[in-house]
Amino acid sequence: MSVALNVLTVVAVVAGAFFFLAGTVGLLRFPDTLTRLHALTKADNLGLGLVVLGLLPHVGSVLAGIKLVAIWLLVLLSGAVASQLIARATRQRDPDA
Amino acid sequence: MNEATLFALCAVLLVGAGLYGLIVNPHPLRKILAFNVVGSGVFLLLGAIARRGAGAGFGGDPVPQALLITGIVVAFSATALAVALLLRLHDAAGSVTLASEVPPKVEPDAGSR
Amino acid sequence: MADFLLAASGFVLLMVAVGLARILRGPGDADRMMAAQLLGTGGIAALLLLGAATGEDAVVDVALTLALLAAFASIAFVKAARTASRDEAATGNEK
Amino acid sequence: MMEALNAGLALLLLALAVWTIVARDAFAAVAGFIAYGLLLTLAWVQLSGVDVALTEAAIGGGLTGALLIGAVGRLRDTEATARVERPKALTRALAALVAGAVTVALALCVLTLPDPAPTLAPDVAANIAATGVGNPITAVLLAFRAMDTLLEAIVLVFALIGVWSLAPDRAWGGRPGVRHVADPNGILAYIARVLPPIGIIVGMYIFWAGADHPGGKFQGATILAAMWLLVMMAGLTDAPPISRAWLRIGLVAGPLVFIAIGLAGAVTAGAFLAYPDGYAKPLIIVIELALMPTLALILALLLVGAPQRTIQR
Repeated sequence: MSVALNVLTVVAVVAGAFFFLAGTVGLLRFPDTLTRLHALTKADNLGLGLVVLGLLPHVGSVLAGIKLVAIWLLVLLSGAVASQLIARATRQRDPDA
Repeated sequence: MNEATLFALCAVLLVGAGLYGLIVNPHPLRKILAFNVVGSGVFLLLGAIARRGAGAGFGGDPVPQALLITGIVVAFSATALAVALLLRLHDAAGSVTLASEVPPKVEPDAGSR
Repeated sequence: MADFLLAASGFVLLMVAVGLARILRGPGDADRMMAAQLLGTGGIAALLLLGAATGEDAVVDVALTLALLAAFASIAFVKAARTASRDEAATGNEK
Repeated sequence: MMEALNAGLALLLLALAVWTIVARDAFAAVAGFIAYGLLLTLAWVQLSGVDVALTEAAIGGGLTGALLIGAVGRLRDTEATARVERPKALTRALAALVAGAVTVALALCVLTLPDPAPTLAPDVAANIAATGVGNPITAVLLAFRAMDTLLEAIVLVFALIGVWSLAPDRAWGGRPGVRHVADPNGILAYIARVLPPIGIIVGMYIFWAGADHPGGKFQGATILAAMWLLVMMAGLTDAPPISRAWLRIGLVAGPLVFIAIGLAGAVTAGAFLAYPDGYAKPLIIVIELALMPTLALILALLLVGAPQRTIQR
């Protein structure tokens, strides 16, 4: 059982790290602000989500597990709002972007 | 090198970098920012010293760590006061220069952005 | 397992650092606003991995605080960028 | 592995500090500073200071960042003028020399620190049982060094009085800061309605956990302050006029309760701020409960700034 959970952790954390890598590559390679924003938000929401999933088998208590999931949901919510606001600010400044 | 020494040396360099910025940057807001870098360097140094004092089952000496919490909150209040002074100066004088002679006003777009 | 989690933490931190180097350069404020967002998420991930590796449970509370305050900082950023661009428009200096 | 991670963290901290100082644009510098504050949180975890990490996460990155970025927004037109004032190469070289000398002197001090390091940890461990709390930091803040915490709360009140005293005569007694306007059905108003209930729960949890685990009133109060500021930024509410009686009572209530308990200790336990045997924990909880709203009010209003809107009399 614990071996299976360890495998889950390794797979999920590696997948999460891959999404952080993908996000960074997107930030470096994409040509303008809106596409870079796209790369950033996709990467960090999925990346953090997979890292949280991977860490869930290792928490000591139910409360700690709830907190982990709550952190991910909070980041999803605030990430969605912040990227909306950033994208809107970009458009207002430069409507052709 | 253990982590206490590593972060203590990092803190020392932060103090140096902040001090340079404090002297060289002419804009008062940038001076406040540089001062905060110096402050965080001092905090980190104290944190490293607290780490060296680990013992009796604690990962660090709790007395300097408690001082640090007090220090961070007081540093915030000092920063808030400095920013309020600066904004008031801007409202009253229209510029924020610290020079004894007021330089000619430059249009914001003169520099490339 | 601890070493694996530490390595993952270091990797995420490295990715964040490279991303930061890109967006802090700009050119616009919008790119720089992403800095708080990126480091918020990446920092939380690195912190959680670090906490799991060292067995320090309270790190989860730090990450929770970070999640709330990073959201607050991001929103303050957008508000400030808007104030600045409105002032520029008012003085006719909008680029 | 741990060494490599720590070394990378230290390098990243240094790089961001240098960026904060040399960046051409103030907006970029503050963006770097917020990232720097978040990274510092990781450094505190590595130095076994989880309580400090919590404080840094709340105040260092969040509140200080919002304070500075607000100022950048309002001072944008002054940056070009300041760039002309940039000191000459000789001044810069001298500044680098001074900063370098301070750095070398400090580094020498660090490398010659006494070994074994002096520590008060055993004394804290020996006396913590008498306070009834499990978190050594809380024991230091509210029992062993309670005087520091009392004076800190008073410093915060004075700082707020200092900020308010910058109000022009025409605005004295009015609402501080600028009125934020935002679309009441927009996304900003949405997050300002959804996030604060969660934030209040988290803030109270961090406060309550502080008795036995990392946490406490400063960190909890900072989260509450940030949530209140968020609602203000979304234009859903406005800062209260500084002449309100409830506000002024709230600002001094925490320190006054603290002083009253301290004076009671002088009578019953023989010293100012001493707690009678067996009453330490309940008294600490009363002090923390009284201080937390005061701290939340002060931290939020420090960020809002001085009154500046002319009031119609």
